[in-house]
Amino acid sequence: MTGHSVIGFFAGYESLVAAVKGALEGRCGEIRTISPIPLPEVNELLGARPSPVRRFTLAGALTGFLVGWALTIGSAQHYPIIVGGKPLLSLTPFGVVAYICTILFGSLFTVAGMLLNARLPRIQVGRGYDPRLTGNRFGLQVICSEQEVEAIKRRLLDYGAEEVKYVEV
Amino acid sequence: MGNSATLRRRLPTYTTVDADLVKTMRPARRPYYLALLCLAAVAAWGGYAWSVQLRTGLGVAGISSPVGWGFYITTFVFWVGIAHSGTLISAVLFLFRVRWRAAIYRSAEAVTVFAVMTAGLFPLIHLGRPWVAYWLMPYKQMGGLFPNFRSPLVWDVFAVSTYFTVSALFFFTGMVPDLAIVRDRSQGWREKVYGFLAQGWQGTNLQWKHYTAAYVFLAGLATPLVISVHSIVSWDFAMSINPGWHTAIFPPYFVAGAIHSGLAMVATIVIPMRRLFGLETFITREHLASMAKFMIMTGMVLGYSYCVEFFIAWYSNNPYERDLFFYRAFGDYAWALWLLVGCNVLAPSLFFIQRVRYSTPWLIGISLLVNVGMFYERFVIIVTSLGRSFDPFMWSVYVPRWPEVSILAGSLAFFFLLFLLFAKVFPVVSMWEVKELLPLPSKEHRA
Amino acid sequence: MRYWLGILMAAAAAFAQAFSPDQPIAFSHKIHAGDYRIQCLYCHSGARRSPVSGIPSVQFCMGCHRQVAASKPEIVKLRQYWERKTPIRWTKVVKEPDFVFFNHYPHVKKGIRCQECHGPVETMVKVRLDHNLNMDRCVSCHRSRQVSVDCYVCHR
Amino acid sequence: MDKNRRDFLKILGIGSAAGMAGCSKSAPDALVPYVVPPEEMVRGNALWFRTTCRECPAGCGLEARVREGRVHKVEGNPEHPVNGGGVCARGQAAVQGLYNPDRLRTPLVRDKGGKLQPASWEEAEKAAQEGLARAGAVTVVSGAVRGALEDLIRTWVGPARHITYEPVAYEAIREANRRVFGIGSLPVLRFAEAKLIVLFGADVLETYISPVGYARGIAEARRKGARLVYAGPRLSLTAARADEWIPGDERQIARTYQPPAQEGFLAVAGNDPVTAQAVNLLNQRAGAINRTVRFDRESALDGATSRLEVSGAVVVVDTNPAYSAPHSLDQARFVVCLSPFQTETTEAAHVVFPIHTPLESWGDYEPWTGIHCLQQPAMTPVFDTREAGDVIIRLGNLKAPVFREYLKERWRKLHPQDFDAFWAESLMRGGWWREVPERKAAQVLRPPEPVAAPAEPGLRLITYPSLSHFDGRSANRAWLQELPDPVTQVVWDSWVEIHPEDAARHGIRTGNRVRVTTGSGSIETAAYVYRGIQPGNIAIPLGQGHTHYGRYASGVGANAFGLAQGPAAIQLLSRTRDLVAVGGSDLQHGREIARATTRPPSGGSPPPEKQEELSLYPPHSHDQYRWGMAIDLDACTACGACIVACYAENNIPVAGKERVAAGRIMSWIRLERFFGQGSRPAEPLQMDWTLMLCQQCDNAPCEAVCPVYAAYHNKEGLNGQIYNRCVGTRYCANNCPYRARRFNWFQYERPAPEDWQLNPDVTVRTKGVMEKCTFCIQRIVEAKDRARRENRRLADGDVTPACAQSCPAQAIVFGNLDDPASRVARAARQERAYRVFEELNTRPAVTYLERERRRV
Repeated sequence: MTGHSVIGFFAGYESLVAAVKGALEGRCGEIRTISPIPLPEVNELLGARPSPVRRFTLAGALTGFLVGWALTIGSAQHYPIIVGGKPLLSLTPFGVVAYICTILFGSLFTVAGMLLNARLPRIQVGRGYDPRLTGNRFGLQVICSEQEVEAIKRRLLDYGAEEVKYVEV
Repeated sequence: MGNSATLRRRLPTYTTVDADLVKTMRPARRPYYLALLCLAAVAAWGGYAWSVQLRTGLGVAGISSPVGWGFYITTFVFWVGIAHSGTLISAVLFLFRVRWRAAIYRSAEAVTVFAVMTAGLFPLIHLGRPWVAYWLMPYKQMGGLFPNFRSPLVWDVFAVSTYFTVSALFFFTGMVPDLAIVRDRSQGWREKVYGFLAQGWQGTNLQWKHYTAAYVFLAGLATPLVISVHSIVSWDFAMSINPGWHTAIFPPYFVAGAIHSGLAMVATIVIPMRRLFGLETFITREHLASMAKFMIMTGMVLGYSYCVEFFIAWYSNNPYERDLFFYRAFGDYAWALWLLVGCNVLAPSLFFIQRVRYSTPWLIGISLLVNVGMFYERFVIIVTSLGRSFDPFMWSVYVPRWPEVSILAGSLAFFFLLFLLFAKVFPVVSMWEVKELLPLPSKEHRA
Repeated sequence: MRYWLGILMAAAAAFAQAFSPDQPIAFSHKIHAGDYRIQCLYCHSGARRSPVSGIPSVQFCMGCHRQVAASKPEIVKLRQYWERKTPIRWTKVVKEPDFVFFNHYPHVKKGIRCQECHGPVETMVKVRLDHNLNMDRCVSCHRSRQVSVDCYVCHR
Repeated sequence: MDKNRRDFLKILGIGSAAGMAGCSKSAPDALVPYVVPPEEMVRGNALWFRTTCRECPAGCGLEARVREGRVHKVEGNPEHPVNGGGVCARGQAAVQGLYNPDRLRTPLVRDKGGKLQPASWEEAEKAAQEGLARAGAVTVVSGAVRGALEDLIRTWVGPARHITYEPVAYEAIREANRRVFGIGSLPVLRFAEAKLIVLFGADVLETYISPVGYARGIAEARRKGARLVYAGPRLSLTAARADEWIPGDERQIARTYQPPAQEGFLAVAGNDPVTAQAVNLLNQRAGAINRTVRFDRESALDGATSRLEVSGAVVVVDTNPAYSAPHSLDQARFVVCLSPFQTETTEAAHVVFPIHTPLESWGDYEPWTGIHCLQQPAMTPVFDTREAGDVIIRLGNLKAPVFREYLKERWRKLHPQDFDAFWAESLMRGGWWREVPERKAAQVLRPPEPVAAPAEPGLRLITYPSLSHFDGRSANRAWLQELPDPVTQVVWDSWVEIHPEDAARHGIRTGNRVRVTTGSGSIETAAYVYRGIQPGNIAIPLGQGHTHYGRYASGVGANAFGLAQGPAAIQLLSRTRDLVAVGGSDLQHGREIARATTRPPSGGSPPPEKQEELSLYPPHSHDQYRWGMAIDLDACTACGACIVACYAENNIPVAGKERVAAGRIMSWIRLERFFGQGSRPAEPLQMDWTLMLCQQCDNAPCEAVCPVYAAYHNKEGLNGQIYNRCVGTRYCANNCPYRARRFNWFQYERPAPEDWQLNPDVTVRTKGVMEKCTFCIQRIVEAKDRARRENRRLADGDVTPACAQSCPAQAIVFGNLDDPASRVARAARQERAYRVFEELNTRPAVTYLERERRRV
């Protein structure tokens, strides 16, 4: 199904924030911002919950930790060889390996988590995307129904969008 | 430490940031390619030296019994050390919200990644049978054998490979939004390539949310590595029983040294770069000065460590230790010891003087000294301890031969080659983070 | 894609192909050990008392073949060797890397059948090696029989 | 039995020389069985043949170990009266003579142009016979060959024209004996029965007459508390071994020495007329004659001379006068030379016949009257060579069967009744020894009191046969060239020892090239500044400086045979330092590696119980065995036999001079020699040493650091090194406090046929892998196999590593430490027992028994 949306381009941050506020009051459908830098405040306005990436990190770290111990202890058990008069299960050195595995898996999972959640990588950028939005403009995209389009355009311009654009989604 | 005022002096705008930095990636001129060529040649010579060594055996090198580790391991530790600054600046300073990092962390991370890559070669080069090096990998081998996880060398394999993976991830992840910028500022095949690298980055609030979260966690995971990797490298020595190696001070001492040398290398690289690319607006003297201050600290830590080593050697009253450290100070390699003390401790303490801190010639000169000093620090540690261990009948002096020297030169060339390529192909300063530091644009600025 | 897969398959096939070289004399273990039920140790008597199983001497072969099947072409070859007093250069099928020191005697003494390592030789017209005798094999067998897997057992 | 051994040459293929490339999978691709298998030989099992060592005139008994028809190791014959089981370094290197890459392969005949050209045996024989006929009466020059060969020679040319030529013939001693006791033969020295042994410049532990036997005797005497004193101008190895070294001119000391009124006195003189006569009188006064010094048996050297002057037709049988007696052959018109190698003499000869080396040939030798040693071939000849005896039979057209039969006939006379049994037994035993009637020395004929030549101004030159090359005949053995001289630690070279004062006067430093000039010539060699030689003396070892003696000897060092002992001058030539000596520091730096005590020997009372030192980890168990070694430094004579034995047993490569200089010598055992001043003031220089080898630590530092378990610990306490697993990080070597590990810096190739010597039971290592002493694991395994066949556990003494086996003084004991009754365990409990670097808690399995310096 194809939906409809309008993107407003803002030069100033204040006007963007104002527009977001307005759009929220106007209770018109889902809205999102596109910006060259992260905008935590806007995210708060949009009332987003904290990113689930941290769970991935935790999972990864735990996995790594277990893998590390399993690898070291398992191998020592599998072919028992005495070296340097040290016990077969010399846990101290094994701990080093476990620790490193923790970090390794943790970071791998983190990146994986980010990519999954941010829907990356994608073949090409979404329709209606505009290069200026990685440069010096802030974008506000409002998803709406066909008949609302014109109204929303007008509203965005009032909030100070230098330009508005209709985009199918 | 750093302060945001620095960036406000000649205020760049979002537009100028993009323009100035994308500018650095314009097709290069002849001198650049000339430099590439020279570096490639030297690196190739190093490769040739290695091939000779592979064919005739390690005997062509100067290492022998009892000094079985010489230039190769020294160089390995040297490069791993260099690597550390990157992670420190990018991860640790990020967590501490140190603002001056934004301008230089990209180059610092590049230094990290390339230094680890270079370092990774040396364990292979110094092996007697590199063609079976894969036996150190943790997998079930013939007869059900695994590598010996009690061996510090296996920890090395884990630590260094992990370090490479993590720093590479961090490096690339940090670059994604910038790649998107580049993509949006270029046409044709370049757009395609950067588009591919940017993975369709768009900068929606959701992407930013997950991205920043991931970035924090990566930084959090990379931070312990700054401490652990070089601690583990130091255990290659500290876990043995040789006098001069078997000491508890090694991990902190090595980490400090690593950061010291790392900062020095970053300075050595960043200063010319900022000149060539005209990045003075982004990488200001303030930034360099703050690095200098950091080097004062690390230098002091090293100085302290040196003193402690000698003190303990005397205080422990352990004859082996005593004889060894006497030898270090007055024996065949005394020159190297005093050289490194001068380069690593005395030279950086000149940074106490503000004029020195703020003059780029002084900065680069001292950084170069520190690089040399740090190499010799590892050299002295390795060679004297092996050449003067327990059995006097097996004391000897080590002198490197041409393959070792060639391969060392080759590794330097290899490293700078990689960095040169990077500087042209990727944005050397993180645009989005610099923008983040700028005041948020408002209508007024538009007029 | 399919192209690469094909190459892979080919390589794998070539690899799996059992090693079975031609010999100077087409000696058939099937006839001797299979049909006539001659004990392995009758000819490879070394296995009973030494590390090496040994290949019977030409004289030993002639012991039977002066009369037996004397007219067969392969036996004629054998006789020629005997008359020329030159040894026969058999091609080695079961190769042992020279850092491995296998000792036949204790294995035979323990009553381990030759076939367990050498395969069903008594059925082979031409000896082939259709399974590899690598360390995994030695270790697993030693493990299953609670024999030492100390490295020095085989490597010196 | 003899017949079949001839067929050994038919062997190739299977398990022949341990395939090269310890870690590559290159196994021989062909299986080549025998055409006719020799009886008594089981492929894969070793055979032993007893024979006699002919590397010097001592005539020690040997056992040759044969695998697949190839000798790869010789050991001492434990039943032999001369050496009783030990062999010296030179004896061990006999196999390197056998497999020497520079052996003559065909006869050579000098052509019109005066060049030696390969020829067929027939041509060569023809040329030789004609030449000899033309040149007149034939003189035969041979080494000490008492036995069948001597008879054969004398039946040809008669006793008068047979010259027994030995460069070191001890004429002075024999002359002194004749003048004092009326017996012109070398004495039989009963060291084992002596309480006080005084040596006047007699290096009885190095090359003197029968060093292996003497070393054994002295060790035995010391175990009974005997004291050893050495008088002489240089701290030779023997002097260093003595409890007391009296520096000075032994000639003066011998004349003034006052023997204590003590039973079991024994004085021994070096080969010097004044000393010899003085010592005889001394022994007479101390009542040693006919007790510790006896004349029951005559020596094979008794007829020998070291001064050679020949003319006319000369046949030189396996000796090298052109090297050791320069110009001795100048008068000869026609020279035929029988020799296994190219030598200076073959270069001077007109016809050259390649003959067997002792390990390939039949023969017998009678070093002392009544001690008949047999030689039998341990393998078929490596090349197309012949028995010296057979060549002589052909040359002289003697009416004799082949030499082997001739030998048998001669032995038939010794023991006619049931000869065949006797012959077989003798072959098994390695010979036949009979008692001889006691022969008392006559009362002293009073000769004029000898006077030593007045001490000349300037330097006095001393030349002495070198420990590893004797009179030069062993110089072409790579092992011996690489064996560091125990005193100077020099390899692959000759040197002149000079006192620091004299050196300073001439501005000489160790390693500098110098010229030494005497009345009879001058040589150039390297200087070795040595505190152990008295001012006013310089000393040069003999045996180096060959010009035509194969790749290992030619052009190495300088030949001191041309120089007359006595007044000499030295002059600095250049400052180059090309003298290669192994070893870092000459001092122990108080680390007590080689310990010596001056405490009087106590009755072996058990030492105070040492309490078990604490450890983080529980000690790990051993099943049945924990292999250990005990090295008695009080018995060890530093002769280096163990080192060479180890080379032979464990396929250790020879590195060569440059590589040794770079610290890459490969020997698994190393003699660590340290100098020290005595505890008392004004005491002369002292030398202590120890054998350093892998200590097989229970808490081995090398193991834990190996990333791939190539170094590991096995259940019998062995510290294993698995070559094919090694990746070559060298971390183990770095972490070994004993520095006992050796790394293969290169791929070492062995020139054919040297590779035939390789021990098939030991992997040959490739470049890039670490190696070290394994306590001869292959022998342990072999012994276990033997025990398993006999369904028993190993008994003490079943396993003997190569080093322990060869030790002339039996200083090395090997066994199971877990068995409190074993010799090694008992040794480890002794009061003198200590372990090196014990404080590192490595728990070594090697125990050293500290050396005693016995005071009066």
